[in-house]
Amino acid sequence: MRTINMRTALLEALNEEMERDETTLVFGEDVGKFGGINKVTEGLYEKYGNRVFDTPIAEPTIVAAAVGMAITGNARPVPELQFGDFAGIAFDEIFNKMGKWRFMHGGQMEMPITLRLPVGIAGGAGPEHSQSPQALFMHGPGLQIVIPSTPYDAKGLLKTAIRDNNAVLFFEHKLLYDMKGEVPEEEYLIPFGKADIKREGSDVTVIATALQVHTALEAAEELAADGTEVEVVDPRTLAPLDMETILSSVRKTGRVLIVHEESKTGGSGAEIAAQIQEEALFDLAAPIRRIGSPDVPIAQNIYLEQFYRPSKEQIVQAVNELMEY
Amino acid sequence: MRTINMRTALLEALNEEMERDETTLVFGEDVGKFGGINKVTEGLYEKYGNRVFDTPIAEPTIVAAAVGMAITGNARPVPELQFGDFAGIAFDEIFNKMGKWRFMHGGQMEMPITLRLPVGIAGGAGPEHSQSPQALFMHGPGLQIVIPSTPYDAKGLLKTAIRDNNAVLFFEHKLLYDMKGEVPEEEYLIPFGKADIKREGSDVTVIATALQVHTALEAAEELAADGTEVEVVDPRTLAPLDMETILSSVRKTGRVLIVHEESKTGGSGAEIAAQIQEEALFDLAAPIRRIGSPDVPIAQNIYLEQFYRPSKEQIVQAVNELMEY
Amino acid sequence: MAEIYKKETQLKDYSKDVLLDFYRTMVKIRKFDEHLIRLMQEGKVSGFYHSGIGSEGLSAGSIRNVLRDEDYIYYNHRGCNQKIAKGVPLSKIYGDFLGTTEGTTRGLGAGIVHSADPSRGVLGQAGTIGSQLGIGIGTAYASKFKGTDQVTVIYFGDGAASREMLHGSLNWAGLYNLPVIYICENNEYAISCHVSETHAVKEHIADWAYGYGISNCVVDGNDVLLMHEATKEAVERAKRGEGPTFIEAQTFRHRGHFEGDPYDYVDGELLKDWKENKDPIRNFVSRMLLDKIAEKQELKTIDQEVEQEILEAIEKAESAPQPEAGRIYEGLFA
Amino acid sequence: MAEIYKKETQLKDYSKDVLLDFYRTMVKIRKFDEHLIRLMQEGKVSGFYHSGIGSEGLSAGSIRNVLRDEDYIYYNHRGCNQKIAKGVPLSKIYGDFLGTTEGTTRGLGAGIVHSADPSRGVLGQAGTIGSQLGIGIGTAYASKFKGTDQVTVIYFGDGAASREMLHGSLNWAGLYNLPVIYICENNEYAISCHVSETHAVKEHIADWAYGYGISNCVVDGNDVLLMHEATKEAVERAKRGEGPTFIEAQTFRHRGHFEGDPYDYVDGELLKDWKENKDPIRNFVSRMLLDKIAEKQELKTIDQEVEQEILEAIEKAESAPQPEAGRIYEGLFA
Ligand SMILES: Cc1ncc(C[n+]2csc(CCOP(=O)(O)OP(=O)(O)O)c2C)c(N)n1
Ligand SMILES: Cc1ncc(C[n+]2csc(CCOP(=O)(O)OP(=O)(O)O)c2C)c(N)n1
Ligand SMILES: [Mg+2]
Ligand SMILES: [Mg+2]
Repeated sequence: MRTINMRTALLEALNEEMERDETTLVFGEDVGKFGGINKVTEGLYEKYGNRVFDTPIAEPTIVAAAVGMAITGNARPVPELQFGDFAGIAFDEIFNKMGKWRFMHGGQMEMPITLRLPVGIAGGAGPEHSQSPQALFMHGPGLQIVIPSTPYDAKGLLKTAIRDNNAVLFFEHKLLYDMKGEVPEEEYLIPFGKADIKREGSDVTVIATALQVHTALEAAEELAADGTEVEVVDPRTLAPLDMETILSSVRKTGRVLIVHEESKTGGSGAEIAAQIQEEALFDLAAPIRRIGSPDVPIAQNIYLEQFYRPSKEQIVQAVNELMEY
Repeated sequence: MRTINMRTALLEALNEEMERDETTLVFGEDVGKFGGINKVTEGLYEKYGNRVFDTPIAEPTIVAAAVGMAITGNARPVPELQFGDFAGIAFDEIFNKMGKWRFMHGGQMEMPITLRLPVGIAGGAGPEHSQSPQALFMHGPGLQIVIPSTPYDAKGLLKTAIRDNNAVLFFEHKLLYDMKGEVPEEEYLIPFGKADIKREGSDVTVIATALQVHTALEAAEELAADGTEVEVVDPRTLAPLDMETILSSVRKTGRVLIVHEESKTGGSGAEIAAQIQEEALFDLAAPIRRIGSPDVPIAQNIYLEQFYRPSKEQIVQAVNELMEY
Repeated sequence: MAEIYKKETQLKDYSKDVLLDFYRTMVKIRKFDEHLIRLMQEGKVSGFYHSGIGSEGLSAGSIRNVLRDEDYIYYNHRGCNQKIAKGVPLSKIYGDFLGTTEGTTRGLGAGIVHSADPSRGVLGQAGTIGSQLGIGIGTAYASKFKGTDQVTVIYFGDGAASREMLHGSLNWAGLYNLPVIYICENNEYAISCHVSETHAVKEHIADWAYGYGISNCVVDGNDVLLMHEATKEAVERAKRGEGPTFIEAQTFRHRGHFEGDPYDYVDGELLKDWKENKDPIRNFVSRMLLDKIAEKQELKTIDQEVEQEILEAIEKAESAPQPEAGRIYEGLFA
Repeated sequence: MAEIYKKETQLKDYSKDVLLDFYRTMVKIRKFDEHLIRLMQEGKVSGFYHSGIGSEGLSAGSIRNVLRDEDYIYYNHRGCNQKIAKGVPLSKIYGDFLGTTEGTTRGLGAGIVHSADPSRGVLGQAGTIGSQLGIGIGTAYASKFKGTDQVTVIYFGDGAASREMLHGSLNWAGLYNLPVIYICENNEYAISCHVSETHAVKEHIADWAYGYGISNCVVDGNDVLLMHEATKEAVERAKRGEGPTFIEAQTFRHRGHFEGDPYDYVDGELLKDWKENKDPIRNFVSRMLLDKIAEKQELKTIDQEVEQEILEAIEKAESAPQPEAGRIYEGLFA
């Protein structure tokens, strides 16, 4: 199968869905002729003209406008926030409007918005251009949260997101844009709420998202050499969350490590751990462990960055500790 | 001891601290001559003049201005957001500026802000005037989160908050304003990070915040009549979180129920449960249970509201279920 | 900067039907409000209510006989004035307040905000005042993109105008030349604060629109015909593809911000003047009588018809059931 | 609306010291920038850098010889121009880029933003451009409250001006009559977008300030003396208690938005014109030589001194250690 990077995979999804539905609109800061600062929208403006447009630097307005477009039923907005950190600026529009407008008006409108948010620590971008805010939105009813780890998942999930008539937050880890993976030529969609087992194993379940899936896989390789078989589960969507797949893995292994790049306290691992223990307490041979970045703002110093992003070493160590129970 | 309601207790704290430090400034929408829509700032304008002022309806600006005042070292701002729900509008200013400014500038400034946020379901106020957003901020480094349940706690904690040189989010449940409790005449302070055991018991630990402390106490009364002794732990501050007190209660009872008004998924109960199982898994006789409001926006219909706010019946039932293990 | 919208209106330039429609609408708005307050006093409606009494002319004038079903409005949180003028069935609005399944939210309940009627271009409203400033321009953008001649009218108070979003909104509207009309319902107060205590303006709120190159004016919002003319010009401008207009409509609240507000921050004499001399309905009646458009009796008949319509609407809304508890689990996703 | 700030400046009205100080500052800014880019190219500095080359006159003119240590600035994210003009030690700024303990953040690292030097009124900066619009007015409010004559100068780009916060900020500034000066560094582009593609203005960005009753003007930001005069008037106005001023300063980027930006969205001829004919340093040198304020040699000596100063600063910054890993656990709370 051909191999492409995640940027190309996302761009293909955007292209195919813009082709498919003429009401699909792409907009945001520099997404037009510049092709987006991450080049994910490159070439769309040339192809689709006014369906792709640059906006002023005004994140609440971008999201609010998307809401106002979507509820007319005449547009399918796919806005981008230049950095996922800026979700904080447009927080009310995302959390309370995108997520709740339909419900609070009695279900009379649809909310076909896919908001793209590049996230993650990616080389000295500092405390306000490196965050992973996805967990916050698990607390927000009405929002679907997608966080792919491979080009294959990214393409299939983005296509599903754009076609969905409900609000989707689509988080893209910036360090994954250049990462390659197999993606078929033929069209495919990936449903929400289906975790993917990225590696099978019987000893420990490692639940990881985005870039951390790869770190977990690396750790798993190393651990396998020592005889510990790690199962790496990638939820792919945090809402809906595929607890079924997670729980069946947990029931098999009895040992759980959750790894994510967002800071540990209040991260997605908290909710996942709380649910696992609620459903499968007596299957646990050891406490559920979580690795997240430290609960301090992200330093700009690239040397210090390594102490934020969960590392292979941390995972290996945590798994080994779990194996001691 | 004299008995006053929480509104009066808060107002006393504001008065005493404004008296004590002349750089303390109170501002927000209608907090001046109107005394605040909840009347918590009543009389301050008459007493302190320009140290109490009404602002335009512009929540991000209110919080941003507080930050800009605080970091000069010349002011101790105590702004109010008229409804805690509006924390979403000022989210970036709270989460990324109030919380991180000091750290990300190398610790060169202080952030003596106490942001007051009235929260909670309180009689048909609908989906955007009833929320309890406090859990979101547990994921935000640099923010202290206070959530009192009694007039006594409210006063002592607010005084501590105002004197503190770091950012504090002070959540006040609107239904508690009229609730009375004993408050001494003499000055006292309550430190952050000290949970309060509101009722001792040996069978089940119920961890509850704000209004839910009272619901839990009512449930405990009922359960006691049936012979089940519930220990009600009120963390009082979610950040810092007094895990020591929580864990020692859990180790005693082995059964835990967490009750909060914020919606269940991603609520403070997730983090608390995750930490408890991490530290005390083998002390648990039963899975940690959580009761939060349902994961849907809050209906305006007052009849439906009851299905959101955790009830005594739910608590009694959950405790009884826990006792079956 | 912002100019005062001036135009000599003559009743004879309007058909009697149109004039009576304005009258009927204003009466409907007022009576709706009075009955709602009664229902609150009877303990049947909970929550906040922000009475729209005193500003009926603004909504009737800017909606009736100028906006079509397919035109969009984002209503303000004061009264249900714009929704009523736009034709949302009264029983449905009452149903939202009463929390019965007759409401537009099918029992979920709504106060002033969160009622919607997409078939009449009413796409709902936020609980955070002023959020419509952002959402509304998206709606206008969608119309422009689709190539229709629909206009979007965004209502908001003087207080809401101070929200940061106004800037993002005006900038988009001006930049993309959107078919949007801003109607700032300036009743001088945001809860307890007079506009002069919270707004830095050259002279008028409408001045804020000027720097964006957006057409703007200040109009007496209690003069239903003047309001109508100003809006009509704006609607025509939008339909000609000439973009947005910002109208600051001056009015005043007859009642406090919410029911129960002591309303003592407003001078009694001043309030009396607004009630007695600037009441939009009363003044319009005087004019109609003076110009002999209608007899007192004819107007009284309308009053009675409206009263009847409202009582029936309440009856319909009240007799519908409360929803099942499970209602809250419906409709989160499409 | 906004007027173009015009004034005949004469070099002879300034002391030679002052003129050379402007010159030295501009050179320092440019050389700082060039060396930083070199360090990036050498792989010693990571992250983004937004070169401030081409806009030195704006910062030197608006800060040197008019602002005191106790006056506050919120710098913009383009270059380190304002920080340098305000006197933040170069070694400390380099230290932040290099992530060594010499930095103002003691090793935590900072890029353009997050350097701070409270002793010189530099209270830091946000990573979200334009956030200073809100924070800055709080600072100005505190000065006014305390009764000092400190002024706060807020720098921000044309792009940042489109953030919603501008409205909240101008409204507070005008309402509370704050001692604040807005300096909008209008280099016509926000990353790839020309201001005309993203801004709805009557004529100028400064027009946005007009509706608030805030003094405003448009000034050639590449004319260091003109910039100085415009700012001085604003500072005096603020000190007299007459409130805020909005200055739109026109300039242009010599380089792309970030290092590596192809910068192909700007016409080559146009860019050449800015570089060759509107360079703030070059033009100031010509004027000084023409008016015989200084000899070429004298200026060259300054260049060399600055070069030396910068090399020493880099040396100092580079030779300081990287922090310990534990550094990230320090300073979250006071
Ligand atoms: C963002 C936001 N801030 C504050 C409030 C609380 N609030 C509701 S109405 C109101 C006053 C609004 O004044 P104005 O816009 O002038 O409308 P009016 O009530 O006078 O019609 C306030 C502060 C809110 N609902 N939303
Ligand atoms: C709130 C926010 N939105 C977007 C960005 C990303 N960003 C950084 S600089 C920039 C362009 C800024 O343009 P302008 O304000 O004109 O300043 P210039 O770079 O031209 O000096 C953008 C969009 C950001 N940092 N913060
Ligand atoms: Mg008003
Ligand atoms: Mg620019």
